[in-house]
Amino acid sequence: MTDRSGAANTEPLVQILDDDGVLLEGVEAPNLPDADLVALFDTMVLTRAMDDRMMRLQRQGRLGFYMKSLGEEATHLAVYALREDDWVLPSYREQGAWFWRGYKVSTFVDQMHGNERDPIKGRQMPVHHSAAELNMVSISSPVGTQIPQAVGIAMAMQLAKTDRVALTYFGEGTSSSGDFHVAMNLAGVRKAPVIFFCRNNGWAISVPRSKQSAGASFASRAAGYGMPGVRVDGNDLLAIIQVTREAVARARRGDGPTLIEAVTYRIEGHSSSDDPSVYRDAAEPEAWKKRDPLDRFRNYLTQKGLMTPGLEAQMETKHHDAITAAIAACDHTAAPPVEDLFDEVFEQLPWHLVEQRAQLLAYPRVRSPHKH
Amino acid sequence: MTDRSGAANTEPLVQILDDDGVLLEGVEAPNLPDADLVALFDTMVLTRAMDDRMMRLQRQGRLGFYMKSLGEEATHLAVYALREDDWVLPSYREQGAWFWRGYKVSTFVDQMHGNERDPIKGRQMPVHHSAAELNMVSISSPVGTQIPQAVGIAMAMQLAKTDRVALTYFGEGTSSSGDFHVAMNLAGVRKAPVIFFCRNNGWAISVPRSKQSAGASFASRAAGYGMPGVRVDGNDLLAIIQVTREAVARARRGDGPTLIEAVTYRIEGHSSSDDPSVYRDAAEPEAWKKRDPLDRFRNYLTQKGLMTPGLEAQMETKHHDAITAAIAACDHTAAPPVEDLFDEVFEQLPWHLVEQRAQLLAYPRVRSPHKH
Amino acid sequence: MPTMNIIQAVNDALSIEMRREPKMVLLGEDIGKFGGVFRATSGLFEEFGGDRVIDTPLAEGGIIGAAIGMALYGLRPVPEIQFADFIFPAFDQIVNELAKFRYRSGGQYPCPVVIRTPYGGGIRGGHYHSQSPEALFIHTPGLKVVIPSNPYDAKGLLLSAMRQNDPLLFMEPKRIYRASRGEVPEGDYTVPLGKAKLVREGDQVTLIGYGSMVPILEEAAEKAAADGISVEVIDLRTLLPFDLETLITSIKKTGRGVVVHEAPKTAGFGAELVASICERAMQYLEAPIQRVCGFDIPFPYTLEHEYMPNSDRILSAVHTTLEW
Amino acid sequence: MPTMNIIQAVNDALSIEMRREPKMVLLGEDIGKFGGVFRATSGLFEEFGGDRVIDTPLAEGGIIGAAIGMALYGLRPVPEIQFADFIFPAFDQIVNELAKFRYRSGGQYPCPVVIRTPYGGGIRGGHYHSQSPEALFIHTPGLKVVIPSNPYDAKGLLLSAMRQNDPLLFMEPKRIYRASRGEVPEGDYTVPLGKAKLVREGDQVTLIGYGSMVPILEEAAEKAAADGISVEVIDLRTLLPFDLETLITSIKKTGRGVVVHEAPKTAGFGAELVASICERAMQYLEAPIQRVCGFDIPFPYTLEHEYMPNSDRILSAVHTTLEW
Ligand SMILES: Cc1ncc(C[n+]2csc(CCOP(=O)(O)OP(=O)(O)O)c2C)c(N)n1
Ligand SMILES: Cc1ncc(C[n+]2csc(CCOP(=O)(O)OP(=O)(O)O)c2C)c(N)n1
Ligand SMILES: [Mg+2]
Ligand SMILES: [Mg+2]
Repeated sequence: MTDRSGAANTEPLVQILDDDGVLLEGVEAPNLPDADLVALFDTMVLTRAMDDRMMRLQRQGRLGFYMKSLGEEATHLAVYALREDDWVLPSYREQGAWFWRGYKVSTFVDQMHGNERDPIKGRQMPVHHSAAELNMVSISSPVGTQIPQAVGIAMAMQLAKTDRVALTYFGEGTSSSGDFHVAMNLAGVRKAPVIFFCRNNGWAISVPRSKQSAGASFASRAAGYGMPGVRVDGNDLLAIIQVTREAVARARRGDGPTLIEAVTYRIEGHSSSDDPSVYRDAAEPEAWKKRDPLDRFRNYLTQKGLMTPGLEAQMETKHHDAITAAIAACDHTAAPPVEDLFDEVFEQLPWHLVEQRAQLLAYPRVRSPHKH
Repeated sequence: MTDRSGAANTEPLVQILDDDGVLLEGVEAPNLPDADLVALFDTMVLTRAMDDRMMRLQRQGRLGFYMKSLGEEATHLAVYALREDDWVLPSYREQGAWFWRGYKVSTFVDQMHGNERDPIKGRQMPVHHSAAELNMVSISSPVGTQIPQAVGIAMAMQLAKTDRVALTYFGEGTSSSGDFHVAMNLAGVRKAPVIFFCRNNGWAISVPRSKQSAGASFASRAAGYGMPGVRVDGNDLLAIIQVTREAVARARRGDGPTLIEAVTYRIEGHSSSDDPSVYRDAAEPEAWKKRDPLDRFRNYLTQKGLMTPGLEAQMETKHHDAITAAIAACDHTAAPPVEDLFDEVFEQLPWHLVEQRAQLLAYPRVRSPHKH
Repeated sequence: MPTMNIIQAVNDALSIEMRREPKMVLLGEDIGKFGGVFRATSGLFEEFGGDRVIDTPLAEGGIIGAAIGMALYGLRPVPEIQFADFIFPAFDQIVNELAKFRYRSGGQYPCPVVIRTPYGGGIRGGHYHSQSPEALFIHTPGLKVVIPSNPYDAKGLLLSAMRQNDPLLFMEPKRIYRASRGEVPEGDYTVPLGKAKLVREGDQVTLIGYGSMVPILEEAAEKAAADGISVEVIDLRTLLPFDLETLITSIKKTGRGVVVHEAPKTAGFGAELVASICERAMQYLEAPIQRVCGFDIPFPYTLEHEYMPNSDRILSAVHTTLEW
Repeated sequence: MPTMNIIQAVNDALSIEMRREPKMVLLGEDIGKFGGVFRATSGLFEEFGGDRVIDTPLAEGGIIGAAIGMALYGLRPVPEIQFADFIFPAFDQIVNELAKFRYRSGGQYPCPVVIRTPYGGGIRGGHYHSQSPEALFIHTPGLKVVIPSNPYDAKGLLLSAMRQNDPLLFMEPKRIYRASRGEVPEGDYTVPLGKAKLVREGDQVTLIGYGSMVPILEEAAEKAAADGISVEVIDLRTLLPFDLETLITSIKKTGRGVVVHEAPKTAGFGAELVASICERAMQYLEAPIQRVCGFDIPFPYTLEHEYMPNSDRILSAVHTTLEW
């Protein structure tokens, strides 16, 4: 197939569905229960609904910030190939991975608001989730830092003689960071059970893929680290599940890491602060919309008799209702208590934080505590 | 040929001479004037003499530190492929590159002593040369930092529309650093005229090549950055000159960077502070001594009638005499003046350094100024 | 005279210098067509082209490493780090290389790189879009550090910065990037490095700050005036080398001081200011110099207004020093 | 009681804890068969094997990044950075990740990594084998910083460090790695974090320092005694959180202080000590606290003896404060 990432490329791209969601000739679909197929679709519907609603809230000035993932939803569900006891180190654009692993809609919305119920206590910007109970690691803004951390987690799993694996997500822009390299190299040497999942969505804010690297592909980096590199159609959910399953199996067997490059596209702006019309041709996203991962997967499910417009409408209603309720529930929440501002810098408050806390509490509050 | 670097390797290794210095069948030697062939050999003889003498001085407690390059001398002369107006960013183990480009024996020895004549004014440890007049960039100890700097220099050359190139040396251990990656990637994208010269000498202090990277070779990293990667016999001077010439030509043409991996071996300890018997089998260096770059090149020259034992003995005497003289000339040198200690932190002394300088000068000197 | 905000003033300085100095090169993430995430380089790619306004791959170490190489070769690179919070992947290149190049080469290799980076909180940026790491660079011998607080100074200081020959970190107060507006002369002028600015005269307490804290200091001074307290306000502008003379002169007059910065208190630059002043003017001090700083916690999101020094906290420190 | 030097004491602490705590892992460059370039991990690879004593590729960012991951998963990693000068490629992982993990995750992800690294000058190491970057880490909320000055403390503090649950930087004074010898109990004991040590009692001037400066302070105190001056010497041991109480108690007694460190003066940790003491005890001060520090220049090679604070310089500061 032609490579739509814009780069000259001679490496194969793993695909299972064509752009219309029809099984490609001679290709076998990975083995998934029907219920899972529907549930995966459901998660993509939820992801899209959440993105839509959160961006609207942001536009209304009710959220400080948001990042959509329109067109990249299939990549989130690579985590389908994992077990619950495997670990995920996400970047900031894999909402569906959180939902699939059990992160609640209401928790998501609370985190967006940074309110008193936000699991991270309003300490980071929106989209910086953390869920230790789901083995999902706290997101941070500096890109790439999670990649060597994933290797460390995988090395720990190895040392404990478990067959768990760690999967880490990052963008193709992030693969230019030093952290990417040191992580890949260390994982190769230690044969760490880690899956490096590169979402190549063509853009890093305003920097196109062609200015990000002269390599023919990002997957081609893998060879230099002695691990397999796989390019997969990032808008083809089944292909993603298949290659991730293979990588996971390899890691569990003790054969080490894999680099997966999922070729997809960031249809909208980088974040709520971005305006892509300044730097890219509007025709580019239009072309990619024809390869929409939801459309393709919907068509596939429809062919299999697993999806109908009615069923999808029900899903949408269900999710929108849940989101609406979650948003409404944020109307009267308070900000996290100012008393907790100094907690968890350390396990216990050292004297200087005790003192600073007392100082802060002694000042009159500049805003009412429930405004956030 | 079999790869003696210890790694499984399927990539070709460029060679021109066999282990006995005989032209390999079907291979043509690069075109070099006879005088250059002899001069190159002369530089290797000088390098070995200098290493020997400096390490002895160090052992006598007369130098703080030294780093030998025994067995790696051929790699230094990759710079033969450069013009004077090209730039070199060395690491700490390419003595011959300095000599070839005109660095004086006496200056070398002064730098080792950090005395008043040391061009860098006694500010860094031995082997941290700098020679702006030779377009040789100041060496620093943190490994790898010179690699992105080389890309910046190459980008500047490109911008100025010159056909100059920059060549940077680093060890295979250093190729694990983040700086290596960000530099390679940037150079690829900008098609910068830079040659990345990786001396794979099998060891990074005590860490063997097999624990440094799981990649089949270091040259194999190049593909991921969209540039050619070449493996060359690092003990075969002619092969090194040939591949470097090609890389230089490519860069001058505007076709961008090349990664060269020279497969060689660190016969002795990492530095005067090291004791390799703690961590490696003594048989390993023994095996590599059979592929000594000087021996091979001497045999080649001898076959061509360009070298005789007498000629070589003359070279040795000449160099040893020069080194002896340079060492003797250090006997009565002073340390750099304490008055200059605050110079060149900035172009001009700001008030706080004026003040600190005055304070320091007001203290009684703890040592006589000519002790260093 | 046109009215500008700080971003426009920075943009103006950059384009003046790009026209004047053919050796000048800009590089960074998203600085090209996009004109930078804060639009500080807006229009420069169009005017000067992709060879002199370079969008780099996402790697701060590469940006600074390459900028160093360019400077070694004789260019005048002015790299941008998108947020000061993301300067740390380049930290080694900055503190071990950039800061030491001239010195370690015995003067052979000057390295005049001017790094521009927006810093500071108050924009709902949470942990990683709010930090103020100036103290780390002030503590690194070989670097100059400059922080403007208004458009006029931003342009004049940046022009000075780009024309001197030492590595310099130019930190831009992003909280007031757009909010701070003022008259800025067209064309060329410079504001000297190393000189603080007396923003407001007073004789009871000296308030010392820089960058986005300066408007807050002025606000506090107004409030103090309303309480009948006469407060002097000093904007440092250059943090290294800082203008100790102006501080000492003021402290000798007032006998009382409050130092303010957003960065965490402990081992922040405020400590240096206090120590330096005490060293030379302790006998003039009627009370210990107070520090009003960020707390020693990672910069928070929802409660950032609790974290940030504000005029009430400063006022309360003014009272503390007066009542001591 | 056996006599040990600091390296042996560190080695002893590491092996005790490796035996006691199966979750503990060591990682770093050359720490395996070679036992570390200073031999601090000597014998541990042989005893605990390559799964728990891990020689890593040459990449400090990878070492710390992986250590963080291990800690998130529940291990107790104790990475080594070969020289403090080489910690900067890991700076982002340390200040943006390690220091903030517990806080930013709302307490979900504690990150108890203890980073060991030799620091400081006096070993003819020049620019890059001599630096003392403690202030940078003290200024980073979320990190503890500990520096021992003798074998007994080195072992006891390191054992404490490895048993608490916060990220901690354990900086080892390499200048006295072997020179500092003393009796060290066999087996387990701890020295509490956060408590300074009164090394010598006196009532005229308080000398404050840590690490390799402590023997120099003692030397200066001896010289002062010979001049008839009674000097108190305090070894901070923990730099963050530092034991301000002990300092204040001493300053209240002596009324005079000298703070000493190898790191450059400007914005060094000494400034914080001066500022903190002034904040709480200015009324007890008979003279400004003096700072005797490294100069604000990159650490030199040949003239390092001119750079390093020595007992004469300290003595001269003692006289300055007395004669003020
Ligand atoms: C170290 C660092 N540098 C810069 C940034 C600013 N930044 C945030 S996202 C981004 C682009 C990332 O692109 P990519 O990795 O392709 O991920 P995508 O946004 O496309 O999902 C940049 C430059 C950052 N967060 N961290
Ligand atoms: C950033 C950094 N980390 C660690 C060191 C300590 N160190 C000095 S040389 C070296 C090994 C380098 O090996 P390699 O790159 O293979 O070069 P070689 O010594 O073999 O020539 C190490 C770890 C350093 N100088 N810089
Ligand atoms: Mg992207
Ligand atoms: Mg090597």
